[in-house]
Amino acid sequence: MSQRHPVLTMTAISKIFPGVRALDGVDFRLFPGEVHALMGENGAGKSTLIKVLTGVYGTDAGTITLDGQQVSFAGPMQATAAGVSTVYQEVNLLPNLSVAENIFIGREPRRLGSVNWREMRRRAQQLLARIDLHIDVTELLGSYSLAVQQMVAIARAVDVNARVLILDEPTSSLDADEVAQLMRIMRQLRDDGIAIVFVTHFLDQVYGIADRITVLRNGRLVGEYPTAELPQIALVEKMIGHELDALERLDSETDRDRAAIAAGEPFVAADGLGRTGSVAPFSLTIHAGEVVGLAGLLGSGRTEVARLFFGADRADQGRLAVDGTPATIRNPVTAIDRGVAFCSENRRTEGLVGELSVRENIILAMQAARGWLRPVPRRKQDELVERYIKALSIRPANPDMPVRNLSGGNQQKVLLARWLITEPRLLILDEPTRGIDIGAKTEIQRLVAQLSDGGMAVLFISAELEEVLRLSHKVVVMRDRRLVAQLDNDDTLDADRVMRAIASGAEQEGLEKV
Amino acid sequence: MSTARTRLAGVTGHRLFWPLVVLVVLLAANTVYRPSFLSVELKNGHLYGSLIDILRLSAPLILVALGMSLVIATGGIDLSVGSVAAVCGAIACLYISEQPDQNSLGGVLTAVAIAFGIALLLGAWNGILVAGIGIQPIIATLILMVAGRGLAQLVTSGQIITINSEPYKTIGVGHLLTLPFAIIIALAVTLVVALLTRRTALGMIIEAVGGNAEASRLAGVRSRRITFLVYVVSAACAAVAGFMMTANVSSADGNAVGLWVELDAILAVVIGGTSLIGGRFYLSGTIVGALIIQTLTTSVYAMNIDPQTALLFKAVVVIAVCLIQAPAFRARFRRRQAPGVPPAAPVEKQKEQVPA
Amino acid sequence: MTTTPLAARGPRAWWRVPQRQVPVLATLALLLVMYGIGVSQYRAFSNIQVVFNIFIDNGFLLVVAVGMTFVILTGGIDLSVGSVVAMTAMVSASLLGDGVHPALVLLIALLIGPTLGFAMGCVIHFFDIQPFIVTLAGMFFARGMCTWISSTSIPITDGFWTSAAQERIRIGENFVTVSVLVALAVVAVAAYTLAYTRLGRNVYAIGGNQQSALLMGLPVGRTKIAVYTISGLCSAIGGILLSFYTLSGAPLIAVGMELDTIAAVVIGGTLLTGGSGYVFGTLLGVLVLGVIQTLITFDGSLSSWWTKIVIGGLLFAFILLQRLVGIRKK
Amino acid sequence: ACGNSDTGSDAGDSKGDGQIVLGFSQVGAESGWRTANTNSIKESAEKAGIKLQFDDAQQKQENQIKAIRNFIQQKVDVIAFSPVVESGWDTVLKEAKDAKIPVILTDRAVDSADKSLYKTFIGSDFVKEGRLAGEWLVEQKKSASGPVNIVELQGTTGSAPANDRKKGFAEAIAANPNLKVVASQSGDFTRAGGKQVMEQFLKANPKIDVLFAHNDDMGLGALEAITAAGKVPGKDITIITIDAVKDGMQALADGKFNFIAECSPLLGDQLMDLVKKVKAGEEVPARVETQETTFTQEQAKAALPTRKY
Ligand SMILES: Nc1ncnc2c1ncn2[C@@H]1O[C@H](COP(=O)(O)OP(=O)(O)OP(=O)(O)O)[C@@H](O)[C@H]1O
Ligand SMILES: Nc1ncnc2c1ncn2[C@@H]1O[C@H](COP(=O)(O)OP(=O)(O)OP(=O)(O)O)[C@@H](O)[C@H]1O
Ligand SMILES: [Mg+2]
Ligand SMILES: [Mg+2]
Repeated sequence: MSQRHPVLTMTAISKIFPGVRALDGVDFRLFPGEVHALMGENGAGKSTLIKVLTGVYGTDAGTITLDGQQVSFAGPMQATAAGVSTVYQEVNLLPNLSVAENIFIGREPRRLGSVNWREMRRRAQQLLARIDLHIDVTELLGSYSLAVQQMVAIARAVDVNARVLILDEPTSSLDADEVAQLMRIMRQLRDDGIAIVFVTHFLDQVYGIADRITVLRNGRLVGEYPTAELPQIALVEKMIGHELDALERLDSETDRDRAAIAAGEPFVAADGLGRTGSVAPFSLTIHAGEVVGLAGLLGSGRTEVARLFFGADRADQGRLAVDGTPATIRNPVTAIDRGVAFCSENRRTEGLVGELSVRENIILAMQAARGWLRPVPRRKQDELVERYIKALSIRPANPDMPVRNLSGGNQQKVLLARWLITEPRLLILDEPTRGIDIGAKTEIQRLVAQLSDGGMAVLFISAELEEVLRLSHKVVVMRDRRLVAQLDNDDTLDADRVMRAIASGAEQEGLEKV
Repeated sequence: MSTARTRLAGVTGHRLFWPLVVLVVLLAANTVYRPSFLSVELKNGHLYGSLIDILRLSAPLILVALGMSLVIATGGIDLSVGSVAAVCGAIACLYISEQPDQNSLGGVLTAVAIAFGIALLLGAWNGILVAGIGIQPIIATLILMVAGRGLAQLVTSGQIITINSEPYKTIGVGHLLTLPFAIIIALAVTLVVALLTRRTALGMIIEAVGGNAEASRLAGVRSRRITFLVYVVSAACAAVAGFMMTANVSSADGNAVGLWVELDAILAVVIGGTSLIGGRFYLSGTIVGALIIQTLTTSVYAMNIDPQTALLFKAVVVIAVCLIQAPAFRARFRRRQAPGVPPAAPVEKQKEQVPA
Repeated sequence: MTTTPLAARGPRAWWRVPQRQVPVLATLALLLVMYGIGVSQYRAFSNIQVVFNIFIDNGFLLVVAVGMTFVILTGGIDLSVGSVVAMTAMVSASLLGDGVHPALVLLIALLIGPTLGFAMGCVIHFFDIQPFIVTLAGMFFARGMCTWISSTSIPITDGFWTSAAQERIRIGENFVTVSVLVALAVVAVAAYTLAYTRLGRNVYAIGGNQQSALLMGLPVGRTKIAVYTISGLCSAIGGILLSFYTLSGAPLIAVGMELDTIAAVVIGGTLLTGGSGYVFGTLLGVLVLGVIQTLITFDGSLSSWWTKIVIGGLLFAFILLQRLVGIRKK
Repeated sequence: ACGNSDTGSDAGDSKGDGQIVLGFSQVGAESGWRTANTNSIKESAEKAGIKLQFDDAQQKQENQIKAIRNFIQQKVDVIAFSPVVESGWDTVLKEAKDAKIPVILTDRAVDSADKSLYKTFIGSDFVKEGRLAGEWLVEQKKSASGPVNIVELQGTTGSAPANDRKKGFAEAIAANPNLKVVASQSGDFTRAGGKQVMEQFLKANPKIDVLFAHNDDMGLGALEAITAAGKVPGKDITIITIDAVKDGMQALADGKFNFIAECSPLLGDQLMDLVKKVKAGEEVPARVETQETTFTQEQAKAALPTRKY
């Protein structure tokens, strides 16, 4: 193996942003026919390394060689032309164009110089069928969920004749099925001799597919290891830079008295709540101190349920009671008034205000609730922001940095901090751990457990079934935009049973039917 | 020495640095052309001179641009400000001209109050179209831009209403503490807007709405209400500007008052560093922008530049201001130097490299 | 494995109008309604020639609006169009006045607009300055050039120009002019370019999200520069059509035309934020403005100020209905 | 008028009863003068029993051409218009001629080589106005020994009145080499423009003896600048303007202005006369000038009570 020549080497790469040394003398090698995992905490510099490679950013130092030749791409266009195909973190597609076009734009099939739409549609359909995605490719991409968009982005990258394929957290918004599909495709490409860079925070995915691992920390290279020689624990230690004592399991903490929680009045009770064309009417109660997990495949309508509770969409049927009194939640303002908070899944379009600083983003919801006339005093802002930057280890710990410049995972933490400081009574978390590194993920999980212990009701949506199972007292299963099962999280509940409920509805198992 | 350099870098890096440099250059050019340009003398207890003229004449533009800053911060634009200024000026003058005693303070105050009320209505109209019905701001305000001119002429019946009212005239040409009253009003309004936006959370909330309206809505911000509000504020500012413009010549000309002021205002806002996309806004920048534009206009008259060259001149200055402010432009002309970055922390652990 | 619920949506029924085209169709319907109102109110309105006149009178506006459509689709804006139109007409008139051969004049006139557009595009792209400002400076520049060439209007007496201006292409009883054919050709070419060429698709892509387009490896810079060049070219063509139309060049002609153009594009259903819209919509937008104006002239009883108020009112009614119809369909 | 009797106020319908239909396209409503002009035409048309199809072009030549085309479609009897600019009317005037609709120009001329495209022109002679103003000044200053410094406030750059008045004035004052225009700048025919330009004139030129403004409004604006500079208008600075609108006449009567050359907007009656003649196929003169005069301060005092506009 050592005789083989790397298809790509990056040597002593440095990248400096105003005030941040994002990369500091990083080396990276990539061999043909391997899956190379790039690992590191949020903000370690993974995405930056990738963007430097493909010419989105210029380097401040260092060289890049591709196939033995030194290169310096002026932008993704040149990189793609040279055979480096990339799916960047956060879906970077065009919501205003059709799915088919998103896959083929820039290399549309043409006939006599003009775009051949029919052929494009046909090929798009074929391509998506290969990854088991059966959608109308003429619809606008923007009308599909984030997960679908992510799959489309992958389809686009995979279809070009690339020698290097880079996937920056492609799995963060996918569920188990899609991940399996993706793994299958990656193996196939690897066997065809393509070199794949794979960034993820899911260790099992890394160990399931990667041949080699490079770890970054704080913009520096920690090391490069064959996967087989690096046990999971060691990997995590290298990523976080210290011993792993902080990451003991959470199981014990969620062992709380389910009966006691359910005994009292529910904090919110939905009765036949629904919205035409979005979610079928459902009934659901969430008690104070209870964590309700929402499970389901992508597009099953979990987000829609959350949005109804928060008034982001208005329900057109059914009733909602908060604290035992009927409540009409018309919009987010009334929801927040009643103590509901909603951490949305798409942080870029529905969560953060990129231009504003970390501080402003964190206090935004609190400020909105107080009304503009009563600004949050500066001292209090400092105190709150500092506390949560520390608690969630948001990096860089600079409250005045525009949030747009934060790494993906850190942005997610900012969003979470925004809602935590409002001290809600019901916290709705839609994919809160997406794109978050393992340390922070555990941190968030612990936080959720802690909050619910303190009496907060939590509605927890996550594509990771284990996470849902670990945290929730009750698992609610969605399918085809209707609520199909509510399962108490007792000793008998495991991922298998939930999967079966997701796959086939509640009947077979004789589960509590809704 | 290095601290001196960093301090210098701090100054040149400031947002207002380059606009101010341009302003100074313009004034210097005028002074070279006519050395007495900068001279200010005291005449009848008033300061008198070209600089004072610039201040006085820029007052309406400053006002309009202030309102425009807020609108632009929400990602909108208000083309109707010129028409609103014309309508309000016309209404005020019409009311005063019908008074038996045009010099009565009460009458003038009533006139101003009525016109101001109308301005709020017009602003609310824009606000409803944009925030309520969801029409794109440029078109929504274009409607009032066209129809408002007609309204102003309807009010004046297409004539120029001349008034002879000392109190009203004060708004445009009066003096307070030797300074033009107009500029004092403009400063006062600036102060109020600055306090309202920067001492309360309004500014941040406006920026949040402009930066990402949907995210703000989901954070509990009443985005629509804020959007509505900025159009009302913009119309209110335009109304005061309209009073100044009409008071300046003691007459209301429905056709000429505030003609093209919207372009100048937008220009002022952008020169001041606020992006038309929405988000961050900078009131101080806007004021410097307005001063630059008025200085430009006055220079054209003062240097007796013929109107043909005047526009070319304006084009050059506008592009120059924007270019030297653009980071991308400066980056091209700055020799590469190590940016000020925190020194790298000591390496904690030796790099490990496993042979491939 | 079970199929994902995403497969559930069946093929689209043939009669269902795609979402994206709803605004354009709403505009078309309303335009017809408005025309109907005109016909029922004023008898001479039903002459076919009235419709042709709308095309004749708005040919140059249409061409310029087509160029603007490209720019707005990328999320930009071009305020220089009115001045560039005027400058082109002025240059043509003054060169023709100097006895330069019309073919050469045509060539020069057609080069000036795109050159300025190219320059503006470069400044916008390379220095990352907002299009509004750059094109505003372009507007000042071109207008300044107009008055610099001549402060009064220059008549055109050239044979080619006059015949192009006065040639009537008979269609039955009625006629159109060369300008109409040129304008329609421009519309057709533009529609084709936007729908069937890479350049056109890149225009939509940039309007959707410039950052994404960049990351997807699309030639963002080139496309941006191209749209301003195209807009400059369309303004130049518009300028020539205008010089056919008026057979002169006047320094203050086409003042405020940029606003008419933007209005036409937006009424035609194109989003100012970019990424969504059609040239056909722009055509409808221009016709809407034309019909409004014709209605007002036919009425003939409005005073000057009521004219403005009524234009504003009709514009408002139209946009309001357009939105209501659009929402209803969704 | 065939079976379609419920169609509204279409111009074509009224032809049956022999009423003359006049299509008139006005420049716009950019000044009080223009509005007075419009009102005069509307009133006179009503008085003369002529049906007026009025259109406002909002200062745009394109709009005027459109309006004329629509008049042709409506088959009006006579078309009259005040051209926004001089050039560029041939095509549309040919269409009118082909449709056998006579055209009358008002207020401003066109430069068509083919004079048969329009029947006649009615309006003021701007060059003459400038000349009258200049001649009066020459007369006043004939005893002046030293140089007389004149500043000129021009109208909108390139507009016919501005060009012609400047020309006429320059011709007249050439008679006395002592008279010198030291600064000339456009004030856009507006009061605000006049004031702003005058402010700078005053600062740049220590000694200004005479102000010539191309219209009253700019003169009125300049008045304020002069007063603010601590000078006495009409005494320290001699002010000559053109137009004689009411506010200007008032200033003249008050002694703030010194001389006004009239430019009368009241050509409605004369126009309607012409319309009738043209319609009847009578011969009309190729050029009809509006009745105009000049005013000194005393004449202004006398005329003011009876001024209509
Ligand atoms: N455009 C930018 N301007 C300033 N700082 C930036 C910019 N982009 C990234 N950074 C900073 O560079 C560092 C590395 O960010 P990067 O996005 O590479 O992290 P990452 O390893 O991909 O993290 P994550 O797992 O959260 O995606 C972070 O501290 C981030 O704040
Ligand atoms: N059958 C379908 N065909 C196409 N698109 C669908 C289908 N079902 C759902 N979608 C898309 O998926 C979105 C609904 O998914 P929603 O976000 O509610 O689901 P979710 O369970 O939260 O999924 P995710 O895991 O992506 O968060 C809708 O916006 C819709 O456009
Ligand atoms: Mg990343
Ligand atoms: Mg979801």
